[in-house]
Amino acid sequence: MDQKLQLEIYRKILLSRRVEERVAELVKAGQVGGFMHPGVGQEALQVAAIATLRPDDYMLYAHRGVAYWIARGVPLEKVLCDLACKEGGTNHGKGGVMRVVYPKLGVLGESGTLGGCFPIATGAGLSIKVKGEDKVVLCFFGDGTSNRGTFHESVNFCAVRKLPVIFLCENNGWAVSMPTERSTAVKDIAARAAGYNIPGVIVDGNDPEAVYDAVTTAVKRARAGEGPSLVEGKTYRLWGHWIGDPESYRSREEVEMRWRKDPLPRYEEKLTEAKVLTPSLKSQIEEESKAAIDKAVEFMRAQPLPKPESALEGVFAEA
Amino acid sequence: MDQKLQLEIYRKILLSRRVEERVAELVKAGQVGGFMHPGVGQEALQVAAIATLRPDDYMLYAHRGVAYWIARGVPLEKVLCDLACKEGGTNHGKGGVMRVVYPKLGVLGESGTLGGCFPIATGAGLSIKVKGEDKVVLCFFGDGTSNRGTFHESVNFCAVRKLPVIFLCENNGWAVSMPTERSTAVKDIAARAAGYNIPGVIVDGNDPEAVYDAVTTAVKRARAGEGPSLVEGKTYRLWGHWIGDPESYRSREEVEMRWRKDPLPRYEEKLTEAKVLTPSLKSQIEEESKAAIDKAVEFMRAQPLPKPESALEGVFAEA
Amino acid sequence: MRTITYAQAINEALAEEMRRDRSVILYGEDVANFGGIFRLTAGLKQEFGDERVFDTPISENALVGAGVGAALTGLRPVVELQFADFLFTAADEVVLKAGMWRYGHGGAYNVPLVIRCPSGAAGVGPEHGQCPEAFFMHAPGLKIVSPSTPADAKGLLKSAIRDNNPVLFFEHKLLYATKGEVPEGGDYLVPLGKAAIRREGDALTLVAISNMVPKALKAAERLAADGHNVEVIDPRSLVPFDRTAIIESVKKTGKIVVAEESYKTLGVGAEIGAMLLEEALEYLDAPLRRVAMPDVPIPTGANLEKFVIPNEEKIYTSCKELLR
Amino acid sequence: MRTITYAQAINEALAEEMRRDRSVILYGEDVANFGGIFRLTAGLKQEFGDERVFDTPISENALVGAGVGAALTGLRPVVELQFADFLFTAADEVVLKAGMWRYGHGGAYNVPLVIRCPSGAAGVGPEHGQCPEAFFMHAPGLKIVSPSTPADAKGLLKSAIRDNNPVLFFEHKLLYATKGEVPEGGDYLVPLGKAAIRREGDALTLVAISNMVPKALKAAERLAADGHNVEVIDPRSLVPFDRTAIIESVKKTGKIVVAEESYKTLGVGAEIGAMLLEEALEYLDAPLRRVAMPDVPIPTGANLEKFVIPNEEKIYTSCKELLR
Ligand SMILES: Cc1ncc(C[n+]2csc(CCOP(=O)(O)OP(=O)(O)O)c2C)c(N)n1
Ligand SMILES: Cc1ncc(C[n+]2csc(CCOP(=O)(O)OP(=O)(O)O)c2C)c(N)n1
Ligand SMILES: [Mg+2]
Ligand SMILES: [Mg+2]
Repeated sequence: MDQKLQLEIYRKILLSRRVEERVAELVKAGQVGGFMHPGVGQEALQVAAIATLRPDDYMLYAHRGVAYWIARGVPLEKVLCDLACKEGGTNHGKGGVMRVVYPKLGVLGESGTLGGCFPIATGAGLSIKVKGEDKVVLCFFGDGTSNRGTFHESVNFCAVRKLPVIFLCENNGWAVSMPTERSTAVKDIAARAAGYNIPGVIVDGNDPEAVYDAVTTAVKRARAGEGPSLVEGKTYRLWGHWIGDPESYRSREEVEMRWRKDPLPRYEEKLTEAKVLTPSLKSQIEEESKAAIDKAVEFMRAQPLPKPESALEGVFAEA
Repeated sequence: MDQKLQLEIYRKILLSRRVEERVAELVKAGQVGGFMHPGVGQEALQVAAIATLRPDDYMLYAHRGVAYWIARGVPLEKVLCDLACKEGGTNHGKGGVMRVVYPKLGVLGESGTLGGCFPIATGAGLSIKVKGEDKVVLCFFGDGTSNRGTFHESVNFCAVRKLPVIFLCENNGWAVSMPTERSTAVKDIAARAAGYNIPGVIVDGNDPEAVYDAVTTAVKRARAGEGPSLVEGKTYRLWGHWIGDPESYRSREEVEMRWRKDPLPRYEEKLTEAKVLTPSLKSQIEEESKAAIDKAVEFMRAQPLPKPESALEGVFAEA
Repeated sequence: MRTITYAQAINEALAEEMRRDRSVILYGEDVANFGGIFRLTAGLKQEFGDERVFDTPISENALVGAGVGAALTGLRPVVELQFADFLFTAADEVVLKAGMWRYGHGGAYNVPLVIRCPSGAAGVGPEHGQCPEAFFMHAPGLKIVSPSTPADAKGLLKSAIRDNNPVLFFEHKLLYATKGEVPEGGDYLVPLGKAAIRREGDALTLVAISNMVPKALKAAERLAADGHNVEVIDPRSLVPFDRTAIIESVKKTGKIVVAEESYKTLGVGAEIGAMLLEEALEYLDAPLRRVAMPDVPIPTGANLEKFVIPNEEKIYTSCKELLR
Repeated sequence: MRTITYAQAINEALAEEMRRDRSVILYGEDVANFGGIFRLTAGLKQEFGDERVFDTPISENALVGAGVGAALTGLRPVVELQFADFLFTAADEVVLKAGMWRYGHGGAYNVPLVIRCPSGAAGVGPEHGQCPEAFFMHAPGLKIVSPSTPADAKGLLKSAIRDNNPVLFFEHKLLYATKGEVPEGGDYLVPLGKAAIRREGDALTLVAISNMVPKALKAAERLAADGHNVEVIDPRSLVPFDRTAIIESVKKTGKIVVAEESYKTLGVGAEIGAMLLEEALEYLDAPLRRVAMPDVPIPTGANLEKFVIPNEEKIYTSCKELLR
């Protein structure tokens, strides 16, 4: 992978991590009301997968953290405004941070019911095929969500119509308090590809370059009109399901063991060994991130809340 | 397979075939209003699979014909009364022949939406496990129905809880006008078992003894508490989707070719060669069948329609 | 003017809109090769090809949800469900996705989606015969149309396809074969949200929906013979709902009867009753009468179904009670 | 009498019924090991074991449908959905299976199933905050319960579990932490179908549902201070519905206001309005007022949510309009 891309990915992983650390402070300090599911530990998977896309491709993110939007290039201040349900964001307080939307970059939004993403992704794939475009759809989902019926209906639908959709499972081992091995009859979600006669690939989700390669292959296949793929990234949810989760359902040891596989320091080491990252560059990136976050938080603080009456607007479009 | 069972299966296949021929006459002659999806060509699969059950097991049949009930031992005259929506049947005209129900033999009824059977079967399996019984649930479904999301959710649920459910796919090549290869991304429905880490078996659905053996294995596994299985019987829908279907969607040649694999004469030959069936025994069985049907039709004709006001009864049970 | 069936009117509307706008596509179970189990879409695949008219697997959640996804990304999908009852099978996609995607994302996207729903009891039992309009009338973000004539079927479907919002389009199965005058060619549009006064009168306001309209008109003729001149109103679309047409009529008549095939409790008649109690109490001189499906599932047997489904006789009697 | 929270009351009801009857089981997402995301089921797995209390995959159709299948075969399942909104995700199983299985099969089976549904807006947006009671009130075959106090939560849940029919049990999230007196032990049952008069009065009938009850009582106190003695009625169960309690009250007061968190159009207030227009027109001396969620999805932002969700002030003002 070329160094520019390596650094780009590293930057975004780091920025995402720092943003979530700051968000956690803000939420705990009660300075923003927003509710968020942190993605700490999964940023490598999210950032690297999105790095394979073209600006005109579509994506459906999952509910796990901010890296999706940072990776895609949604302005950080907009994300924070959505978190605070203020103006200046992408959805004017209607959907909060769980419904960041950015048509310019094909960020279609989020379904509040898990698994709602699959049929929507299928429909975006359908548009692409009907219009004869060579775009693709990247659809993120969790291991727990792979047990929704919509997964089955949508993957089969995409496979029979050869729609350009990449189903990307973030297998982080848990669905709230439910470990994957108790919720899911099969060890690897990727094994489910066999039920639809499509490629099913397993990749180390904490190795951004491995993720990039696996998703690139799936994207190529989709652009070539050969249909959908299922990619499973093995990763781990290092923080709680939500900010404030007691995490009574899993052991400290398990979590500590997983921190040792934290993709951020891991990629840092790799890039340092490869001489792509130097201590000075690292601290520069840290400072740039901090500056960007400070600026975005300031912007967010300065933004007004949406007008209360606006709650009544936007149900229907002009006929 | 012992001769008694062979003849029992043959008898029921033949009786089912003759019943549907008679029903078709009655419906075409407008003598019964009932609406039915004929099962002609699939009787071997249906009869042989049900022959593996104990009287205290549960079953969920599909919408395809009468053999399920005949095989299970639901009195024929009751089935015909349900067809005619008269009293004397199993559901008093409320559900017609698509909702034959017979608690005594664990015939739980039918869901009008395809795929509704899967969660219900799962729940019956749950009861068995919670009560510590060694019963099983046999759940029939079509190839087209295998694309409902409920299939995925239910098979996974049964697999993680090791519930004693046998999912039996009647792959008859068509879903109304939709050929299996266009509706379903995978050649063999059985391949989907890989997504749930359970056995997936393919069997010639027009060979009753092969079906009997395959389902017996799955039933044994279920009774032993080892969980669900997926069995796929390859068969063919020799008649239309409903009585009166123009069948404009498939070629005469295809259908004629399939008639040559009609399980009824095929099993007849096999049992004749094996000297289990003799010409005289055969004609005796034919006569017995005809007599049974005449008697049942007479009974049905003599039955009254349910009282109109009864339409308002039965929504709720006594609290 | 030429007369065609309600079924032909729907087929024409689909063909005309697909000719007019390449972004209109049509899919569902058995709609392409077979032309639909009710044969409404015959010929469309031949004219518009496999990409724009196609058969789907039996996957109602994917069908409807893909309609939303396609609508977000520049198409105007028309999805056929084989029976209106299957709206429940896909209710998450219908109520939470189609109805709420736009609002929940701050208006960033529109959802120009039409879901065609064959409704109505026709001897096929509880899960293939409902008129579920009222369920979805309670859901924000969904437009709901329920035409009773071939002309409205055509004009409203064309408007629904051009609408930038999700529209549930209910087609009563027993109306498919009915005939009526429908303007040839041109661009015949009927706006959503405008009720039709099917018969003028001042004795009583009789609101009838879908297949209840022809029954109500027959009942109205009998009542006329009895010397009662009732006004028959067909709302045609339930969302948006033409409240004024009904309120104005009641101000004139002082009496209201609602005939529908939905379940009585919280059927469309409930909303009409509440609306009048809010806005026209002083004009009402008789109690509300709701002629609706009793709160029971639809039985399969013909004689049972006949007993529960509203008909001309029940409408006539209910009006008569108020007109004594 | 001791006071406990609404949440504790639900936990007690579950524990008592599971002790009493081995056929009662409980399952849902995160209910066993974690004790439920709202911690309502804490301790139950420890007492009743893995077979009777267990966590499930994220598969709402299977959860609810399996509840029906288990109910057909001798169990009394209590299924927890994490949010009431997910009733739409499983609507086929809820409306068509749970509601119609008994009727469609001629009464051959009963469906003793309870679905626990945490409802109500609480800052979590359009798909996690609805009060969807009215949708399902329109569906035949489902009983619907919506308690507003800890005592009712306990007594009604126990009755629901013993009922031989499917019951949707709505628990307003904002009520979980509220406290109230609940009789200790014994067998405290509250029958379904009996409304509670929370406050007697003759000036106006104020019907309030679920979390609107405490708000209505506060509004009623302010109105009392203004010299208006309003009667506050809590239906507690919507199916069966205590029509008499409301009609009798209106005969006394002549005025009706309904406060609910469901969407206004075809919300519970619509049925109450229509019912009164059918049966009590001559007693009504003022128009109906419906204090309900406007017909928009629930916005996520706190200030937007506050603007649309009915509250004490809105209830007070609506009553006041009628009492001038
Ligand atoms: C249909 C549906 N069921 C349940 C929920 C509640 N819920 C939100 S996140 C979550 C866990 C999801 O697990 P997974 O898919 O593995 O994603 P992760 O949280 O691990 O990233 C649950 C149960 C929901 N939002 N939608
Ligand atoms: C959810 C749902 N979608 C569609 C239908 C309409 N329908 C009834 S039978 C059928 C075909 C089923 O095909 P398959 O599962 O292969 O069974 P077969 O008819 O071939 O025996 C369809 C589409 C239905 N009843 N329920
Ligand atoms: Mg997970
Ligand atoms: Mg088939």
